[in-house]
Amino acid sequence: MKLSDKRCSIQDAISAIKDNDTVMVGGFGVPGTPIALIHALVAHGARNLTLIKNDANEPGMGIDHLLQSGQVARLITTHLGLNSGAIALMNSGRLEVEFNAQGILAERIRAGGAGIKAILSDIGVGTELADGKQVVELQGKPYLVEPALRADVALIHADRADSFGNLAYVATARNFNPLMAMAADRVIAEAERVLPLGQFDADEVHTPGVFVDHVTELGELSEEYAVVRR
Amino acid sequence: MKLSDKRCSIQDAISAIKDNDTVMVGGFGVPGTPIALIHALVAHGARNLTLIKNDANEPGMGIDHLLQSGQVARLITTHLGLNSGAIALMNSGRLEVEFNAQGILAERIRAGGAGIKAILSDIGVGTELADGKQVVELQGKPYLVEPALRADVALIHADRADSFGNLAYVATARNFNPLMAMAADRVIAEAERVLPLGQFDADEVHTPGVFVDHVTELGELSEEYAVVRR
Amino acid sequence: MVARAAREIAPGMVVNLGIGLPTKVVNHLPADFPVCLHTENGMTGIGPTLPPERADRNLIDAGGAYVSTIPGSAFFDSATSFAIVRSGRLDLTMLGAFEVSASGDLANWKIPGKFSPGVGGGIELAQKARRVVVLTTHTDRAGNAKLKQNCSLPLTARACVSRIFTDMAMIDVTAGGFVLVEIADGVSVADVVAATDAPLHVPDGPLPRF
Amino acid sequence: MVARAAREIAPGMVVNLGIGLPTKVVNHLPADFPVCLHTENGMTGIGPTLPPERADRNLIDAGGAYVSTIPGSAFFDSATSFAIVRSGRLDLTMLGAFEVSASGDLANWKIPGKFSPGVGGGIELAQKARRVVVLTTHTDRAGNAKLKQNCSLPLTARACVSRIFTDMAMIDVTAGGFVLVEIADGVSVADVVAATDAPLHVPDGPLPRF
Repeated sequence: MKLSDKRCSIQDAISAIKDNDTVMVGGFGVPGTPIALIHALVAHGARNLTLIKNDANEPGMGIDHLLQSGQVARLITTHLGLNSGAIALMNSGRLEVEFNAQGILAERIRAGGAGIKAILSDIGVGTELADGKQVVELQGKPYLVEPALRADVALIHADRADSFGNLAYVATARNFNPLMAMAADRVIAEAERVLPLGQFDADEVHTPGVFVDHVTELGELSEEYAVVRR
Repeated sequence: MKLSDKRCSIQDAISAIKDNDTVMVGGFGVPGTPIALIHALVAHGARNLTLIKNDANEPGMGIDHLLQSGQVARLITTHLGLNSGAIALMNSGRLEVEFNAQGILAERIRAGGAGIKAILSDIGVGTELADGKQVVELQGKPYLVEPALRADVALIHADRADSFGNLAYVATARNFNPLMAMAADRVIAEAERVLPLGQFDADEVHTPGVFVDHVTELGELSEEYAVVRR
Repeated sequence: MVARAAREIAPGMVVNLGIGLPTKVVNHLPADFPVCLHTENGMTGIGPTLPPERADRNLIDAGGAYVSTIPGSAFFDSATSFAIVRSGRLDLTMLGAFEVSASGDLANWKIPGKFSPGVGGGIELAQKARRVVVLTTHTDRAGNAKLKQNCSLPLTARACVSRIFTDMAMIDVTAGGFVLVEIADGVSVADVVAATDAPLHVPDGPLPRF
Repeated sequence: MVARAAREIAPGMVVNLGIGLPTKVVNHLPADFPVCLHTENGMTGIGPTLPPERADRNLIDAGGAYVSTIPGSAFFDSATSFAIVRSGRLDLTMLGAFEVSASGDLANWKIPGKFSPGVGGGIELAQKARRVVVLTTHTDRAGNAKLKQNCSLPLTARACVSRIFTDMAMIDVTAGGFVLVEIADGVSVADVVAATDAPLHVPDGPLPRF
């Protein structure tokens, strides 16, 4: 038995994205944001996308490129506080935004990746975040139905990968990446290093390669990755 | 800032377990089963326990000691196939057994550790495993409410720990351990090695120490750990 | 039949092989065949089975056999292991059976009053693998048919089985019920029909042998 | 007030410090104080903040500041990060506030028509930390009271706040409403009462100063 080779070019990986797709994008702030994949998606031009991402990055960075290019119709997120441009798009009605509590967004994505239909949670009960949500009573108390989220495509940034798609992340660049890497029909990972098969300790894999469809190796990182030229 | 030291003796760690407690026990077969903690619990003598464990180990091994000592009133599990003694206890009415689908048991424990009330799943719909379970309709289809599981105490086997309780597991000895290590009010980990603080790569921690209350270092492992004397 | 069943596995598939006959399928794959084997207790990329004296005490499959890694193996917890199964990343599972119905219902975990050790991971494999095939003897030890119009035993999952490999035949489960597709050497169509407790559609013309 | 708030942190606690004033609390702890700081973006054991030229580009806190590790730090994903919060492993959080009600309701994420960038991790911290304390100015920039009988802004969580530190006073939220516990140097009880838009219980006798 041997494991298949999922390496491909960034353009080939991105080419399957279609208009109207739902796209998950890893990252919390800059760390873990798949900046090269985002630029390739801007170049590719697919429109009317629904993005799922923790935050909207900052103006001129990360998914802001997709927001400013007008490719995004809807954003499922937790917080836009660092991107005044995203807030302006939302306030002008050009971007539909759905806010989730951050840990609930994480759990909804995880549920999608785990093949669970929904979770029941009391987070937000009694606040406006509960508005419009289905309620289930358990032992006499109300819980909100938080449906699983899945995407057509997930864009993932990893520190290292192997050719089968096993992934590992570093530091706080992990964040939503391992959750999203389980929750999409097509998972595309950019990695700072792609190692030969067998160079990964099986205990240190954060995302098993079975979840990953395409692996692309990054060359030199741009300054948008917060690389400081010293 | 520094992190607290949670090292203690196996007896001190076990001493807080009380009659009628619910106790989660890691392991799938022998790998990951906290055999030294189980023996300490037999010696401690707490009775009328509810155990949560994937399987009942084999006769004369692992939690079979607790079953045979009569300390267990109830077992929440997935499969007893390798322990004829456990099946005999169940069939004679001396042991109440609740069977779960294996991945659903894992998710119920994880939900307990994640502070989620329940998950909604279609696993087992239309079979007798659905009997008696609350059903919620979503988009016209029935889903079973699978309530979170938590325990008073979790007994965990790790390969290595540090003094703060960060844990890592090896190979298939991981199984239910990281899930249970999040899902109990008191988490006790036995580790084959306890490393000085700072010897653990922060990216390679499988269970963050914030979930762990007590860490105890194992001496030489007994043959019950499947140690082959060569 | 095991050799024939091995041809179900296409290059690049992620596959879970159940305990018993299915486990033996791997022996009929070429050494460098591109396949990723999954086991419920938390591993992808299972390598060859090892004798106890060469085994790693922490490395078993869900059936308790000592196994090994291959380049690219990964370990994970039990929740992640079933996330693979339930979220559609498991291309194929091969399972044993007590009974299979003409609509693809599977019963393989409980014989009331006789055998009820628990369901383990079987429900999720049967219900959520993208393709479920069964490997089983055509009849039980008492000679009773295992392929029936309806299952009499408690179900593992409904309408899940696509194909059945037995010592007598390869049979597909279709919207119209059981269809005989291939037949074992030395067995007649009449033998298979007689050993099957449900209508069996037999195509015209000669059937492939295995 | 920040120095006084730092005394809320008992040895061995797991603590999340919100953006703004709460972040500064850490500067008032002794260097070897046993505390585990948690940040929502996936870390326990936060070490000192670093200037950009010494920073690791992959290591920030939830507020975007470059931070560092200490011996025993651990990284994890966002689901695990909030599992810590929701499952009761977070002993204390310190949060900012727009408004706090006399029953401990907290509003700190949205001013309709003016400020609505999203709730982030605030709801879960407010609702699930074992103890929630607020650090805030006593009044807003326009001089309006932030401590009110009822919140007028959309809530973050109900009945969650135990204690409030302001530039004027330390106030507890009790079943009977706000109770003045300590008072800042140079401030009179009458000042605090006047700046609080809800009944304020003032104990007999002299109050501790901070």
